[in-house]
Amino acid sequence: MKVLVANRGEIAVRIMRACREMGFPTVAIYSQPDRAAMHVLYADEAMPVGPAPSRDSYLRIDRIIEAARRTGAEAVHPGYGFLAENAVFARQCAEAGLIFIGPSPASIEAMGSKTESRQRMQAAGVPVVPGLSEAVKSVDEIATFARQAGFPIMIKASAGGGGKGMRLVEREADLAGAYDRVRSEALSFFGDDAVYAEKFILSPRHIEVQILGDQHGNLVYIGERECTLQRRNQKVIEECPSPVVTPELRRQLGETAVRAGAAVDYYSAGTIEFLMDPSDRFYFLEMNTRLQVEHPVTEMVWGVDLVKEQLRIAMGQRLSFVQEQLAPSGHAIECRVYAEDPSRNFAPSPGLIRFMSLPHGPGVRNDDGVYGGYTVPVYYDPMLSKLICHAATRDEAIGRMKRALQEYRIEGIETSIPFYSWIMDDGDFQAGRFDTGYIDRIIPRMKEDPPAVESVTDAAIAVAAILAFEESQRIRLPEVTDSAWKRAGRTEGTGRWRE
Amino acid sequence: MKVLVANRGEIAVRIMRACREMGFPTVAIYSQPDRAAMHVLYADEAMPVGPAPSRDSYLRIDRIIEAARRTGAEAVHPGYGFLAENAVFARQCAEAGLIFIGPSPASIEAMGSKTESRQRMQAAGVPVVPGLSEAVKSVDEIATFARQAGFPIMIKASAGGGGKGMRLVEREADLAGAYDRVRSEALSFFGDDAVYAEKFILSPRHIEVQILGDQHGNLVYIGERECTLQRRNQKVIEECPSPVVTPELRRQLGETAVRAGAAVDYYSAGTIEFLMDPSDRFYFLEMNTRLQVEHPVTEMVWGVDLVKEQLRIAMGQRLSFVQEQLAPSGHAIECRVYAEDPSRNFAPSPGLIRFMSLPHGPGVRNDDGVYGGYTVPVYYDPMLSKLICHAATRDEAIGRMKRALQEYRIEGIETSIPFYSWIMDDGDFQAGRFDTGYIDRIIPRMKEDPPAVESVTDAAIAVAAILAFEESQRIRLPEVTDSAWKRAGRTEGTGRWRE
Amino acid sequence: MKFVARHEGNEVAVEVERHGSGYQVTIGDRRMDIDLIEAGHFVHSLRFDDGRQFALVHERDGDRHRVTLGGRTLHVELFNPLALKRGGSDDAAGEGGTIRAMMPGRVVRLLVSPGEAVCRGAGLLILEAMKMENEIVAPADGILSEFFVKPGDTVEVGAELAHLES
Amino acid sequence: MKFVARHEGNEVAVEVERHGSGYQVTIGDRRMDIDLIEAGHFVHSLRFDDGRQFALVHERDGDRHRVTLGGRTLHVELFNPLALKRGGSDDAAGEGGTIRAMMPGRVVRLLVSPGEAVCRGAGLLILEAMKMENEIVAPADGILSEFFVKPGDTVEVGAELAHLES
Repeated sequence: MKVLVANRGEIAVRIMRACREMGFPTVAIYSQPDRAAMHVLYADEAMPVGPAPSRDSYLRIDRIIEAARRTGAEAVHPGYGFLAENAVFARQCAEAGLIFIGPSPASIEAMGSKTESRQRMQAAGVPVVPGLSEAVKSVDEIATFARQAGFPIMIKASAGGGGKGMRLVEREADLAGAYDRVRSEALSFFGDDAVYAEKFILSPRHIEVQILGDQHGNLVYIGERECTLQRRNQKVIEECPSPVVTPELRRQLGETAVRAGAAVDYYSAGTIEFLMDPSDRFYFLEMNTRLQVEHPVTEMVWGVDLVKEQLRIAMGQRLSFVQEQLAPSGHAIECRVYAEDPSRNFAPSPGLIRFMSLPHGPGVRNDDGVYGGYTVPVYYDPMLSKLICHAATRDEAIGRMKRALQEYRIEGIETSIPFYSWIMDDGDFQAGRFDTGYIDRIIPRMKEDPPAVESVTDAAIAVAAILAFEESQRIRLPEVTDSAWKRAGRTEGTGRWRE
Repeated sequence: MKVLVANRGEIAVRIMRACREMGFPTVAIYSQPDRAAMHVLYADEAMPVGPAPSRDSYLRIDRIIEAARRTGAEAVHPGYGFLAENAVFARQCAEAGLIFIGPSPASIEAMGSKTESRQRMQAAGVPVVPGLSEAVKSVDEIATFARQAGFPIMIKASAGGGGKGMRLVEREADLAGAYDRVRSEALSFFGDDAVYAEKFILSPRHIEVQILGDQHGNLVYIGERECTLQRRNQKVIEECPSPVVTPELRRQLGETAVRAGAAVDYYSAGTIEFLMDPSDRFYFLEMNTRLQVEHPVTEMVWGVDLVKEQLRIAMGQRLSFVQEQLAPSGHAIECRVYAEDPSRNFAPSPGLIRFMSLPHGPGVRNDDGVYGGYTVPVYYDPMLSKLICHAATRDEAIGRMKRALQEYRIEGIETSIPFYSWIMDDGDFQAGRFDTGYIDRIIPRMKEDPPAVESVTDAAIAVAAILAFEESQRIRLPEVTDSAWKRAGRTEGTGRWRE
Repeated sequence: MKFVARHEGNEVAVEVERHGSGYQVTIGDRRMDIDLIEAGHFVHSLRFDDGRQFALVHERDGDRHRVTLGGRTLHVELFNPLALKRGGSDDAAGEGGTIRAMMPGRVVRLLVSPGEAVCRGAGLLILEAMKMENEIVAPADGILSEFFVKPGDTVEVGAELAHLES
Repeated sequence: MKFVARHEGNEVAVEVERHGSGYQVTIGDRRMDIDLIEAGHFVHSLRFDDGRQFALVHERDGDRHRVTLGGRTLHVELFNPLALKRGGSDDAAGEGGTIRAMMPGRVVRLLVSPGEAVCRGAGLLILEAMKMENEIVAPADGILSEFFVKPGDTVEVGAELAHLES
């Protein structure tokens, strides 16, 4: 089965690795600046689909289907992002006679709509964040709800999104004022003053459950992932299992997730995201009807290759195991390596990777998407590669991750690696004490990192002095011309990054 | 605990990785040509111990102990090879106040002597290859033994070794002649005409069992390894578990191995090697009182970090698990990457590694010992690095290994990688049908490898023509000056390699 | 050979001499024997006589050295103490003049009009890179006399964006 | 530009022209459009117009090209068909002359005496490298007139070992 991978970067390479192990030829697609990207070098065939902007290339359904036709591809894997949760794409693949490696278009659609998915989850007995499902006509309706569900609550604009048009209310006295303000914000931002209310989950953790189903009605859960560590809604570190989930809670989460999947006749790999409060009450947040970025932590702990399972399921095969045969072993942590500079407020850092050397040895997995000599383009997501470490216990996995981060070398651009080294050393992280606010709270502390010890400073000064001395003697050492450092030095303090 | 690693190459790096994960500083030792070796770059401290020849550096006990003293190291890990099974070294470390990370000197000595270990194993009820334990006075003694044990038998010089002074006898008629010839060979080679006889195991497999014990009398087995694939007594590919060992046989092998270890009061990691005949009868061959090269396949399947366990045991800690808690998961295969040229009868291929890129992704472990830009020295063992792949089943592990070997790039020197790719494609290997003669039998077949498909040939001709054309236009592409290919081309057919 | 090294605001005298196959380096009043070799295409191994070893990557841009070792990146500036002029000359980042792009990106929008007076830190334009928006701010007080780009333009590293008269 | 390519004993005519941002290459009677780019320090990516893609490493030594792709190594020789002399000139490996070390190693022992007549393939000396012994053999019949090394010597690549008069 020849497989076209409708994606780029590390996930495209990850999928092609699975295909190659199964003996399936692979087809890459690429935008103009991606001609030398790693996923193109990895593929057996490669087809251009347009210029740099995603909307003109990786999101062009017509060109992707044409690329499949020209290369004789029989199946399409969408990866994550881009068209992975686009029901139109899934449907058009099917119409073009291509196997779509993912769930049915109907499952994608059902879970793609916030209101529909919430209703179907409630009908299936899946707990959702308590709230009003429709816009209110007066503040009294909100007051009634708040008394029943308990404060704090969140008043939200029905048409809202992106963090705008919402307000936290901690006590009844503030209710009326907040209601008026959200309504007027909603009107001015979205031209619609409809508002509703939801219970606000304090200090939540973000826990998600991996499910996997075949086209014959079999559906299993494969444990949970701890995805609480996020920066601006972007996950940075994930773990499996969660340090706070007991076997009994895992069973509850898992069975709830399977119920959620069954409610939309789900097959292929999917993820049910839950918010969990400090009392271990959990609420359905959304379902991702695709492979997750953080799927490797599940694979390493549960011994299941999720991408290969997706391929087998898409070919119509039955799951080769049942729930009772699955058991976790050890602990895995993933760090997403971003081309971002932690010392400059995580500013993007694209450019030439002059030198790259990945960590190796026991329990280290690199899902890599770039290479030494590659120029990271400015047009796409800043995630370069993923580093995943597995060991017998969480403590050992943290020790292994620290060791691996220390081995990791990327020169020429800045990355988030120093940020992760700092977190691995943090007592709260080591103790598993964190919620979704953790990353924002630690960033200011991180800047007070202790100065380098004397021998490190001595070594740096000495190498600089020796090489400067040798150059003065021999005039032969090269000048670095376009280093990230040069750029960083030149522009220090002249930009502020935001998403 | 500061740990000096009395070794070089991949195993020194492997041990330092474990130390770093446990927070222990590391000290490397190095011979003159190894100043830029990977194990030196990995260490926190590094001490020179002499010139290139091992006997003047890595085998100099006095200098190693002095290096430990100067750096304040508290423990010494010997790795494998060099001084790993040298009881004198273990004893001198102890006398210098250093923790020796390995078994007691007495255990090393007991298992180091062929005759003593054979006697102690027999006493402990461990099966050994049937044979005469002393030199015979006449051919009649051998005839009596042969009638009892059954033909074929092997007549061996008592003083023999290295494959010399031994002869296979398949029937009684050949006995007298063979006896005379071995005696005269023994006299001329070793100056001693004493001979004895052993049963010859036909089509044997080489199966070894990992054991691990603490200093408090606890001893467990951690499954077997299949080490049948050898070339000139050098293992090339190892697996865990063995494709022919059933759970019941695993238990028998394991319990026998624990009995063998207990007979010499063994602690730390050790390996009991068995020969196994096609009827699954197994015989003690020898014990390796140290970490094995192939320990990673056990680690990946059984979830135990053997090097960390060695460190904990050496510090006096008890094993943190009992036999019943250990269970295998999936299948692992290791390929040893040697600097040898399979197309030139495995001639050594030292020299500059111009470019190196290791395989990554799910289930791939690199225990690496070299890097791009490193010059592989001529003085030491040709093993560069190890590639280990783990997957849910043996078939999947083979598919993964094929994929990883295809990703593996080492340019500048030749390696055994193409040889392993060939084996992974071989039907007999895939079916698990092999014995210790397998590698010698396949080498001639390997040379009849099918020619490259047209598109591969086209690509090679096209890139050569395009780059030659571009060079003629611009005069700017570099000439490769000292490539392995140039050397190979220059010397084709002028050397024969042997060990 | 003598230098003055600056690291994190501290200055220290440094002297380097060849010494056998290695070097003798004096930093302040501490003298150390050092062995430095190339290890592959990008890495050096530096070893002090007492055994301490660092595998490091060194990049140089004039007087400024960037050294990565042990998971950290250090910036060191080295000056010749005999040279009359030293340091400072590159540190003109707080002045006006031509404002350049620090990385490739796409101009999303301009935030001021040509001829407008701006304060140091005021946003001048938005550049988008890697799905994030970057607000380019005025490095000093002044008058934004001209933009060299318009919304939708794609710019490379070092491209001229605007001119600020201070 | 025209070449003759030799691969595994077969010769074929090859022609290369620039074509847009890529090349048009004719191998024998098959014409193909090819796109070739550098991908990092050592790798090229070659792509045929129909999509087939190969990430390959190319090394060149005069007319000889070594190409690694898809886990295989191919050797291609390219000649200019207009040049008078072609091929063969490097293939003098079957002649006498100075015998050189193909790799660094240590001379273990000499197997013949200077002045002795030897046949092609006869062992001349043993060189040890990486714990293995290599018997250096006579490339042709002749008289081993002189050794330039003695047992225990360490030699580098290309070092002169002996002289064979054929």
